[in-house]
Amino acid sequence: MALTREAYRALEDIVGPENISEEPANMAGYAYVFMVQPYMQSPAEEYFMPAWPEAALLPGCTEEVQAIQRVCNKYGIKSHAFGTGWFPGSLAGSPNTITLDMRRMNRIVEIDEKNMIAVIEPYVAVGQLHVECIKKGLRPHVIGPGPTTSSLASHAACCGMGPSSINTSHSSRNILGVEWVLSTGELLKMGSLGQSGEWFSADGPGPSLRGIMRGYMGSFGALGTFTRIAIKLYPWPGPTKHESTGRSPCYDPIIPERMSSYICSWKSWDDMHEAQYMITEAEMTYSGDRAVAAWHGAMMTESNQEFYELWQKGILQKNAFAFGIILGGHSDGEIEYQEKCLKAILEKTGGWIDEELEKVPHAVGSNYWWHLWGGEIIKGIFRGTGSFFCAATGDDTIDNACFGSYLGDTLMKPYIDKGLFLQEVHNVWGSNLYEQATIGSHHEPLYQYDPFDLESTKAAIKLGFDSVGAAITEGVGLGFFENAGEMAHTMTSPHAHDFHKYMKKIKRVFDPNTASDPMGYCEPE
Amino acid sequence: MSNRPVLICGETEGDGISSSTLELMRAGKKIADDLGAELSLVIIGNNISGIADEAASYGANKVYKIESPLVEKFMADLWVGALEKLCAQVNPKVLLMSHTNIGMEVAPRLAFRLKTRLTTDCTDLEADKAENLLLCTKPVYGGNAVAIFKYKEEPHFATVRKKIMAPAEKVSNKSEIINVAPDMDASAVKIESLKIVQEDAVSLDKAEIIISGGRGIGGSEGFKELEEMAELMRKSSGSVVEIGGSRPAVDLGWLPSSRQVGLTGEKVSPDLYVAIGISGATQHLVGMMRSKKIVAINKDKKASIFNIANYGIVGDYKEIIPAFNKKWRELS
Amino acid sequence: MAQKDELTKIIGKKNVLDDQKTLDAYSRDESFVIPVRPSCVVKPTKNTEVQALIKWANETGTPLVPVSSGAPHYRGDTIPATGGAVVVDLSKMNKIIRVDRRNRVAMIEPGVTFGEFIAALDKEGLAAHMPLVPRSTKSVVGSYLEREPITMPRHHWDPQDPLLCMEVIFGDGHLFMTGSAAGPGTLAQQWENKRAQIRPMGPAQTDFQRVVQGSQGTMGIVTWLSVKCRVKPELKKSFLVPAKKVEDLLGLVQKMQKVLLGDDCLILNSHNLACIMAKDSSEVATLKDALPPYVLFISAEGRGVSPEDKVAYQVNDIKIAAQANGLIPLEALPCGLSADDVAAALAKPSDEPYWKNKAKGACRDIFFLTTIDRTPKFVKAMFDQAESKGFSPNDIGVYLQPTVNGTSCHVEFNLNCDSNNKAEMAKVKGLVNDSLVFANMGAFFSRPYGSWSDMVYRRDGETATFLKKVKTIFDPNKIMNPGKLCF
Amino acid sequence: MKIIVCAKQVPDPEAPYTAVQVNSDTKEISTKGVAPVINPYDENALEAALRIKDENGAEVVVISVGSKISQAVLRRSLAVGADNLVVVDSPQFKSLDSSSIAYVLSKALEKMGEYDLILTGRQAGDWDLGQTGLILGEILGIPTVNLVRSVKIEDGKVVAEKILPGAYELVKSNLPALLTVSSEVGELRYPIAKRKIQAYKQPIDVWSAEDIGVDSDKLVQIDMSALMPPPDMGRDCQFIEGDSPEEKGKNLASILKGG
Amino acid sequence: MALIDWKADMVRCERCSNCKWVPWQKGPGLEFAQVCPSISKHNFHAYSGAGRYHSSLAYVTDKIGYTEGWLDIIYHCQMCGACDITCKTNRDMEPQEMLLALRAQCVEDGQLVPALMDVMEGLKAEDNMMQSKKADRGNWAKGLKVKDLTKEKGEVLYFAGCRISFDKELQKVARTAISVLKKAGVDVGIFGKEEACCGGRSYEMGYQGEIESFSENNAAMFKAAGIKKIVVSCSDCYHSFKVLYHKIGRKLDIEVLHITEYIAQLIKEGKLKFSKSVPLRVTYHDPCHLGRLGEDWIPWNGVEKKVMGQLVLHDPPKVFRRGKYGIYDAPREILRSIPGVKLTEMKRIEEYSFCCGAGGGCIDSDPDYSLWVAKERITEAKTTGAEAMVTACGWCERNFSDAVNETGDALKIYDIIELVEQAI
Repeated sequence: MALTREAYRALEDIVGPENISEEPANMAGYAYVFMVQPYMQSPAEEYFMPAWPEAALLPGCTEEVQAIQRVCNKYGIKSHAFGTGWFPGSLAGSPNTITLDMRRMNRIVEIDEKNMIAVIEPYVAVGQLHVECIKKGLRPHVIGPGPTTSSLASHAACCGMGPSSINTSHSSRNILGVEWVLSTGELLKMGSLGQSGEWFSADGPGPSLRGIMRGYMGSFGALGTFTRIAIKLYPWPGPTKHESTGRSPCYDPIIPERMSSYICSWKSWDDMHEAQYMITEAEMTYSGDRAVAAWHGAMMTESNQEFYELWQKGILQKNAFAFGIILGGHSDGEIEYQEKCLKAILEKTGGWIDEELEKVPHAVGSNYWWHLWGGEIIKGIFRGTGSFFCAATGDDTIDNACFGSYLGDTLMKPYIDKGLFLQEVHNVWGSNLYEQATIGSHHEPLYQYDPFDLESTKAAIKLGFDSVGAAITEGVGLGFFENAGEMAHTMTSPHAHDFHKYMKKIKRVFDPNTASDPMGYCEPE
Repeated sequence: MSNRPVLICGETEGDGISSSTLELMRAGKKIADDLGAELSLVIIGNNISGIADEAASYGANKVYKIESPLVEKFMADLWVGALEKLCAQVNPKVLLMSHTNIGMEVAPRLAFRLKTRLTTDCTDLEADKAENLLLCTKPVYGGNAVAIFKYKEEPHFATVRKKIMAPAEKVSNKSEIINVAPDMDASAVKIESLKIVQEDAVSLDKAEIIISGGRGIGGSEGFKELEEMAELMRKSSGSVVEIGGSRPAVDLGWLPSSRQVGLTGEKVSPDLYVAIGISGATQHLVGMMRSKKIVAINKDKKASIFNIANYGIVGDYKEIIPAFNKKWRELS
Repeated sequence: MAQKDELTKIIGKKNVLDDQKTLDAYSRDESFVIPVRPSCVVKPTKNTEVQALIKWANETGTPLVPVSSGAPHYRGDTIPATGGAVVVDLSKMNKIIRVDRRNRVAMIEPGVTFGEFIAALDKEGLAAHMPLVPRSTKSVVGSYLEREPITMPRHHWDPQDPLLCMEVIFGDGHLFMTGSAAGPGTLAQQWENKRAQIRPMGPAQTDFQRVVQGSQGTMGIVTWLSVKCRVKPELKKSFLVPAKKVEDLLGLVQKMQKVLLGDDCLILNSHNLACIMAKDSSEVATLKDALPPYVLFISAEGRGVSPEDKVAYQVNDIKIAAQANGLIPLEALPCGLSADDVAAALAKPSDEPYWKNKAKGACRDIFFLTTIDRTPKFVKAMFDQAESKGFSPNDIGVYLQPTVNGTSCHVEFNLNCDSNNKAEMAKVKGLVNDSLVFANMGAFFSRPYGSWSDMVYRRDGETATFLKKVKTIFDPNKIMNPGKLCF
Repeated sequence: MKIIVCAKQVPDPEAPYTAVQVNSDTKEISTKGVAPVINPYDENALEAALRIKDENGAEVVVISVGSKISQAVLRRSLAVGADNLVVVDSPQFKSLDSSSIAYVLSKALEKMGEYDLILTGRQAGDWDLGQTGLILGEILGIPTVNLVRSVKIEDGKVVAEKILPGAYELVKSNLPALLTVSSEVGELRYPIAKRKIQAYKQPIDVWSAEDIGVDSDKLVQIDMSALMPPPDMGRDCQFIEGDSPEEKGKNLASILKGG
Repeated sequence: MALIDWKADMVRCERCSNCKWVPWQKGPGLEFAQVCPSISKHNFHAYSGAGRYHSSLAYVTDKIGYTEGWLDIIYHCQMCGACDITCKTNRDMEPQEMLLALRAQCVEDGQLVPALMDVMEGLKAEDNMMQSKKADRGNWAKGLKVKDLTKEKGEVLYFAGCRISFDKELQKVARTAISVLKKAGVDVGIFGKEEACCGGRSYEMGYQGEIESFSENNAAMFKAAGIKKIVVSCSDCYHSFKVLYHKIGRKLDIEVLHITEYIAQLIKEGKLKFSKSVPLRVTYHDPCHLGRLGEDWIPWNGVEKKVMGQLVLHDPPKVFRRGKYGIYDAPREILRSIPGVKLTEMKRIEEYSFCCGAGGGCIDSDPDYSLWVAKERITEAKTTGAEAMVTACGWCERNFSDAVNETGDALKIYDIIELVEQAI
């Protein structure tokens, strides 16, 4: 169902003819995203989102977004805004929806060095923000998918764990100020912003609307559009510029003074997790994150072929239970403390730093980039087979992550044995030890499948579905994919105090005309 | 033996049967034998008894003769009508014509009327004995590919390229000659023939040496240079030397169309073919690639004519040909 | 009385009180809110009773006012705003359900006080994240639900810290668990699977606990919280950094937050520090005179595999940072007050009398959020205000607490007063109610008690509108503490 | 005077031979990286029509039948002077055989109404069958002349030079009539720049199979039992060397004379 | 390979968007961080490498057909290779090849752009991309005493290319090149009016068939003249001779040198010495075809295979061209060796350089867009504080000069050879 001409003209008047399109070839770009089949539980040969947007708009400012939203309410259209569109939930998925590509809103409004706050618009990429922040000795939280993703999107509306979560938490916890165009077109400036135009806090007055805005996962455009947010920044121990040597495809970082990059290994999940307890208690790393052998190997090599050759040497398998660590001290004393702790912890837990692995070209460097801002991840998780999905993710204690890791291995194994995924058991990513693991540890048993191979994709779809069931029956907890979208909620909500019923109420109350795409969130009550 | 014959629609040439018809008769005989069918021939014209008699010596079972003063000259409308009626009468299994101007005009119209499918300009015919069908081989895409068509519709109908097959030879058994009532109506003629103008009675296919010019010659003036060369060669070798040309040379009016070599002109295979200023579009190559020796002279090194030439000279023919002629004279 | 009978059925006779004395006690507090007597006070002992109570309240349209801490109350949030309300006093729900050393988390009921909590944690080798010297009757759950700041900004990642998960019975009567506690599985099953209810986010795409926190009991009643604890340090080095002006200290504070140095980090003026450290009012006066006008208290704790090294490098770095700002961290002030003594005082609830009441018997607070760099202008404004209203600057305590890793700062002025001095109380009331002055300067009254709620919701009508919508979701019949905030 | 020119889109017959790829498995021919063109013989027909237009004034309408017809290619006909373009495009029209194309054309002509003269190329550069025009003439039942090299309108009649071997026949016919045009007519004129721009903007008629009431049961595709690349006639060309063109010419004479 | 043969890549593109950005390891901040001219201007996702993958997937799976908008997306691309390189820092995919196949498919399907049809008509008739007369091609060399290699033999050919031959303002580049080479004692010759297009631009416009005949012609002409070394000033020609001819199976057995490579070599050998100072702050623009697209073609003919379950490998192993070996150092070495010249780099350089805007036919099909891109680059150049931007390709120089003329910027645009001559 195409937009009525009247509605189209109304939208066109807002953004100008060059910033609106309903060209099918253009819409294809807004209907495609990786892992769509397992995420949407759609057929293996269906590469696109079930519903294509009716039009795409490129708003240039908050007022335009508000005006668009009012048009949506008037004409019974849904909108769905996204930042960089990396995740399936970020794309429009319901019929009669227009997509708002926030690309033209790409300003860093402010980096407040003294108060460690950055105010950003939707299309500021994490990598850009990182570069601008380190000029001031600070860094933003970075989610796993890395530098190309929108910082605003992951903080405000998507999901948000990353390699440095140990010190930069979960994206939902870094929000200080929010400018929110609600589905109705009304503008909500949360917290201190609404009171005095300052960006330092979004909680209150009274109850915090941050709780409605998002939870563990964001609302994926279902509650309106976030046009500007303020986020917390964190310490950066390095220099004011990222430097690297070499030419594509692998750029080796010049690892700054008082920073170091290690891949530490243990002989089992249990030993590794024991070490994680010690690492977090000692508060001694700049970043720390589980290093899945297969994709860490991919990150340090220039091609699949090179990776395969490395794999055949057996070095990676020898380090199957590995945890990548970046140390970073603001002083000599701090880095010495960190190095000493690491050594002691390895000793106590029977861990090691594999010399042979460190000698692999780019090994230390790729680990550094990955931890710095999620760089190299594309090599790691996509180059091998083209896509990935997750089995039974969870977020609670490190011990629970360990429990989940065993479960993940078990769930994936039959498929891996049949050659349907990339061969590697123990590919549980995560151990994003948020806030030194005080608010949990994320784990994602991820499996790499080939979306071009129908059998592989079918397996991915099946395991994706079964994983939600396993999360419930095995009690590993509700993690990532179990937590977003109507379909997952229908399965999980009855086992979690019917949270879905409240979400449906929220959707109805905040978006009375369903003028925002409910696909990634839930249908209204 | 099936009573549905392989029917050949013959053409006359002067007072005799045309050479292309004889070629068809050889091909048709083989098809007829393979399909277990009779071979029949039809001749249309005025005062053609002699020709029919002659035609009866080439191995056909029957020769149909349609005689009428209305077809003194070739009249497409009348031919189509007459053949339609004959086919209704003899119900041929296979119908063959030469890919001549007559065949080109009559066959498609006849095919339409007979509600069958036609393959034109075939270079080979073969019977598919298993399925009792006709396999028609035909160059397509200007000669860039060769296709084999096999249609179920009857009569299996093809026009066949000249000079591809050897002519039939005389046999001792005479064909039965059957007179067919012409049943022609002058009013069926919708096209009034005002006159026929003879232009240039050349038979490129009989030439031993062809000096051909293309767009690169630059104008009709240029062909004089070529004519001088041809004359020299004629004198010194005693061979039949003719001037030919590519389609552009003809289309631009530098040469009469009878001298066109190529897909829509003559297909030739002389002992020596000298292509001057011809880039070598496939449509031209199709007409001369079977020549025994090919010499190409072209300014443009990228011209594809060089790909099929034995000798090539990159350069301006205006400088090359006089020098060639001079040297040739010296050597003669 | 029908109401009492019904309540008795739900809660049991001994936990339903409606004697005048009790009702009077619950009708007023130390704030300036208008006293309203509840119709009844109930003291449930378990969550099922709370749930039944809320269902009953929905059926009967009875307002419920939850209370966790013991008296004295200071904010007016536990005083009914309408007549006929039932106060739900949760002090009898005072179990410490679980202390998990390994995962640094504890699960407690609302009636647990800081004193009880600290003791229980200490046994397991943990320590609580402390607000500034709470009164002994203060409920831990109450403090955390009110978003009272803690003294260690480095561990304060989010305004909701150290609150993690909760069990809440929403105003609609639905029992709910937030964060990773939500499920699947009962708590026992979760513990079995090594879960400890430490992930605050969710479930799914909503952070329900954020809506409950700061709601002053208007969304539902919390029946337990899981809370972040820290490992009890094996050693701790504390310092007092004296300064004449607040401004002088801010460079060091910001530097420490920016590079994650130290644990405790707060600024007190001489008055407040004296109140905390002195035994009684007379000692307050002498101590105060001996103290520098402002003191920054900082500490570095050692824990983990190499506690000594951790403390050592931090002390060194703090000293360098202090020096760069022209400051000297002292183990003891010239007057003899040692940093360790202060550390000890901050690690426990207040001795009696409550330090805020120590100087003059009573105290009223003005507090709000801003950023560290903006604090001096507010301090100046407070004293200017006091001067203009004729309130003695000598009676003003100043407490500056960086929060959320230093991205914001809690500014608190403690107006020490004598409740019997009507003229003085009128001035205090005037100062508290005139907080618009601060709001106009950018102060963010994120916890709008009493008269402040009108001020903030008038300033930001959109937020009020949407909070009201939220309220309809969780408390459709508006039985939870009606009349508070914008409800 | 309304002249209909039937024009087919074909792969460029003048594509470099190396760009022509014959896929025997799929029985498809592609000209890799070469744009399709209007069948050159149909361009000749268009040129003939335009000359009549120059001489006598006429409305020239170009009609094309096919599947996925490129407007960019066909609009060239407008750029050189045709008045209107009708594109009859349907997936069903993919590789139709001659009689089917003639049938579709006849249906389109029905929709178009009156006409005086139909010109088609003698054959199309893809299949080189040379049937469509003649069959269309049969369907329409109008006078048909094959292989003409000149067309004129005289006193409301068409007079054409029909090509015969070594001769031509001057023929005359009443209108409406159909003539198939041979390349001897001459190449299609070049468009002038101004018209080109207009041509890309001019509205054209695009009709579907339904629009003209085609009975899809009557459509027959070209089918082959085999498709092969042509036999390799490549010869190893010996380039005659020489420091000047004259020398090269002499050397050639020596070689030919010698052997 | 045909478009459909790239379907696996289309499906496996996960939308990471690296194709839009300068490699992150190079630390692009807020400014000049985007590497793709097309998405920079048009903003809709489909105008990026990934977007073209997705729209192509829709096309090959019959979800979309040819529309004006789809063609707009396809033809508003400089084919500059930026997305190819940035994609390939992470992936084993071939965006550039897919884009080429897409264009070729369009051309075969007659989905053409009028302006490019005109250019092609010109190319077919006059053997050049400039819609000019073949007869005028040698005019730039009038009055120069230089060997005509169509008449005599020689080892070093200077190949001017269409742009430099016909663009009157750029003819100086060729004349200067000849003069510099002669000063260095190089016995250089030219083809003059007999020179024909290299065929490379038409290849990138989608008319991949044309290069067949041009490559055949050029190879034969090179051979006939006995050439051992071709020197070009035009980066497009460089890319054609070195890369494309090899790719289409007509690898030249002749050394192909860009003039910058040759000059750098002559400097090293001491055959070229700079005696004059050229006091100028410059920045250097890497032409796409000399830089990232200029590395050797690596032939591969094989199939995809899977190991370790689903790991995508190739049999035989495929070596991807990732822009590592383009010509980046030679021009910089030259600039550094010219006394007085001070080189400051822009943010987007070498394999992640930003296109000048002229490529892929855009200069003909949408000159405004082409200029917009050039202006973006000029803005970037100005931030370095340079007085002049030096480049090494006629197409870049043309587009930059036009942009500077339009904006009135004081920034000077030079071909590197001009500075070389000033310094001798």
